[in-house]
Amino acid sequence: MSKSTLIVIDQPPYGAWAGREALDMAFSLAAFDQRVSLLFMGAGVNWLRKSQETSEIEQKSVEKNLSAAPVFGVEKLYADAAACDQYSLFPESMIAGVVITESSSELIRQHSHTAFAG
Amino acid sequence: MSKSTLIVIDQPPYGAWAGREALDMAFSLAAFDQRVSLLFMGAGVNWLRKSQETSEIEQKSVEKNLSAAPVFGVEKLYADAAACDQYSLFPESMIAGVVITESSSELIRQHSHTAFAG
Amino acid sequence: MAAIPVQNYTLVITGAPYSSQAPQTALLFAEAAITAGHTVDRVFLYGDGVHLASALVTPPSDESHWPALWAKFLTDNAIPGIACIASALRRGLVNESEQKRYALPASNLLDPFTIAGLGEWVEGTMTSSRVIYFHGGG
Amino acid sequence: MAAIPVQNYTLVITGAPYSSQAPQTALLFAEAAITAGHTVDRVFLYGDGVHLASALVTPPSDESHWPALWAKFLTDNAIPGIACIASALRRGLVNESEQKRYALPASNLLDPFTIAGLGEWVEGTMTSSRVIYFHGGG
Amino acid sequence: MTHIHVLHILNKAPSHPRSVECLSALMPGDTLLLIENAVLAVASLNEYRAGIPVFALAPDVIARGLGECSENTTLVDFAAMVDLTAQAQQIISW
Amino acid sequence: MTHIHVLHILNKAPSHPRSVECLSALMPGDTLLLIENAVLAVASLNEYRAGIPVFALAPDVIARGLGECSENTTLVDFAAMVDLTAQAQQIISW
Repeated sequence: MSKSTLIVIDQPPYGAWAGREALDMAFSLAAFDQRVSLLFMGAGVNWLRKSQETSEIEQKSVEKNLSAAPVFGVEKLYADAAACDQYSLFPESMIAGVVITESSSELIRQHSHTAFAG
Repeated sequence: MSKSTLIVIDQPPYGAWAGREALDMAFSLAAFDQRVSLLFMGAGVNWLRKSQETSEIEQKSVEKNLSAAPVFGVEKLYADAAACDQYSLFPESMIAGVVITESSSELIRQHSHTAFAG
Repeated sequence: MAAIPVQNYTLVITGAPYSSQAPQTALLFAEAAITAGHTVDRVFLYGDGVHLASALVTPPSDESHWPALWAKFLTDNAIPGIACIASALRRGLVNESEQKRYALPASNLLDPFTIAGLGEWVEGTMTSSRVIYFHGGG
Repeated sequence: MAAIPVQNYTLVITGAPYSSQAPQTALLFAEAAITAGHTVDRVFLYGDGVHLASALVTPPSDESHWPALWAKFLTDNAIPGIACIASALRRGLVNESEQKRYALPASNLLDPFTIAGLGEWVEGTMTSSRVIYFHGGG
Repeated sequence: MTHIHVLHILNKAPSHPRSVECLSALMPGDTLLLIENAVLAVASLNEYRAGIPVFALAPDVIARGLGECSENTTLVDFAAMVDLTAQAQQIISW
Repeated sequence: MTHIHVLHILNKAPSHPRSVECLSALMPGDTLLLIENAVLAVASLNEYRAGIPVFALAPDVIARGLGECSENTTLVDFAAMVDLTAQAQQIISW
């Protein structure tokens, strides 16, 4: 198995900072030319919803950060299929470029290193 | 309804500090001669188990703090019945003086003020 | 529509900025309460909430500075902002008097926040008509 | 029983002391690793974990002083303890150079901890044979 | 506005244990206000006890891209949240 | 000791969503190590996937008064926890 990292975000956006800081970990690995992908599972799939308008809660939108992920060299954005169902997150309501995975457990095994958002 | 506070702890001991700090809130109310009781629900009922030996994790036992609650003027220690079942917490494995409640929801309504451990 | 009774609020914040949304929700709530003609008796920081009173927080320039925004709101409206002393000492938030007492290398309490005991919270529960808690989201 | 291969660990702590059990579990793990003949390449503090490096933490005298215990362990074993700069600035943990750069009233970083970027964590993942995370318990 | 006996303010995501505890504590005459992560309930497969008015804080709903999904939930701004707390006899912050 | 493919280190209470995720991710060949709040699983009504060795950190178990309840779980000290991490091919900290 070649060296590669899976960063897992299972917390929803805006209510906590751990997800943002996990995203920074992914960007940092990519900046050092390390292989890295992101997996959104549980309530974390809500990061992937389109049309997040955050000005009234005075936070930056995570949607913009996420859409920059491929540009910065993050290989894949995965979303857990069961979690998407749970939160009524359908392909048409999701940002572009997300790969739905039926088995997050298999995905974790395909990476040599896994780090959860704190 | 006379003024009385219910402090609710639904987090287990030792893994986080919020429960300890909620206990301090109860003691502080009692010290100012305010009516206060404690309710343990969810994983929080694990505060009530006997024979906690904490020297190896280098924290103070919460069992000692709790057994001092009546002395300091905390009126009642309540435990949610369903949560006790969930964690196999039977009367013989519980510290003395705990009142089991079948409806935490009713209990909350019987107090004018409710504060959860953070 | 019935008139809304005027209330005097005690707000308790237990979630830290840049970890939880609690300080920002609490500020937007407090501003709306004042605008509606209510009063805020005091704001009490407890548990991880004490980090809101740090003078050293330095967020990136494109993120809101929650301690500074809170400090301005408290000052503008002459509302006491009090960090619980036990929570604060455990988490490394101290004023000059605690710095001296414990021989610490610095102090880091942001003006106009003060540090005091849980009695301030107890008094809030006794004197105000509404106590609202802003917890971390978990 | 097969011999246990010697490992070089990077430890990442994301939970704060006096909020989570993460720093204490990590310390007991690190001590056991050293005792067993393994090495600890570095300890990286991230997110709320940066509070472990505060020089101002003052727990009650009958509670363990986790920053002091960690500082001693790092010094005794010559292990680098690094707080992530982005996490640290947001949470009010700064060294003298950040104090100057941002014109802050004080600095509060505990010796021998240092402040540096996420590159230190990336390097840890590349050079050590095991990376273990100690998160808050929630 | 109708009389509110207990106002429950919930800020936890639907999967959080305290969210489960809160929903099972609701009784007739209560009102539920969803804020922060709790507004995700408008997108998830929860069922509420019948007859409980459910409000959700609009800035939190809109931030999470959920403005279109809130059928059985009334969106409120911070001013209306203040009104709810001023009118309730008892307030519980979960 | 037997070969460990993936060592799952879980520190969340059984009611925490990540605990649920962790248990459903276990596969044959994996090992589960319960630490901190996760040791409460030895007292709760969880079922594990058959054939997964389950360890629990003794200092955490004893602190929580659970020394007597750990039938299907092997208690380990910190030295044995280190051994588990040294032997596992892959480690996941939930």
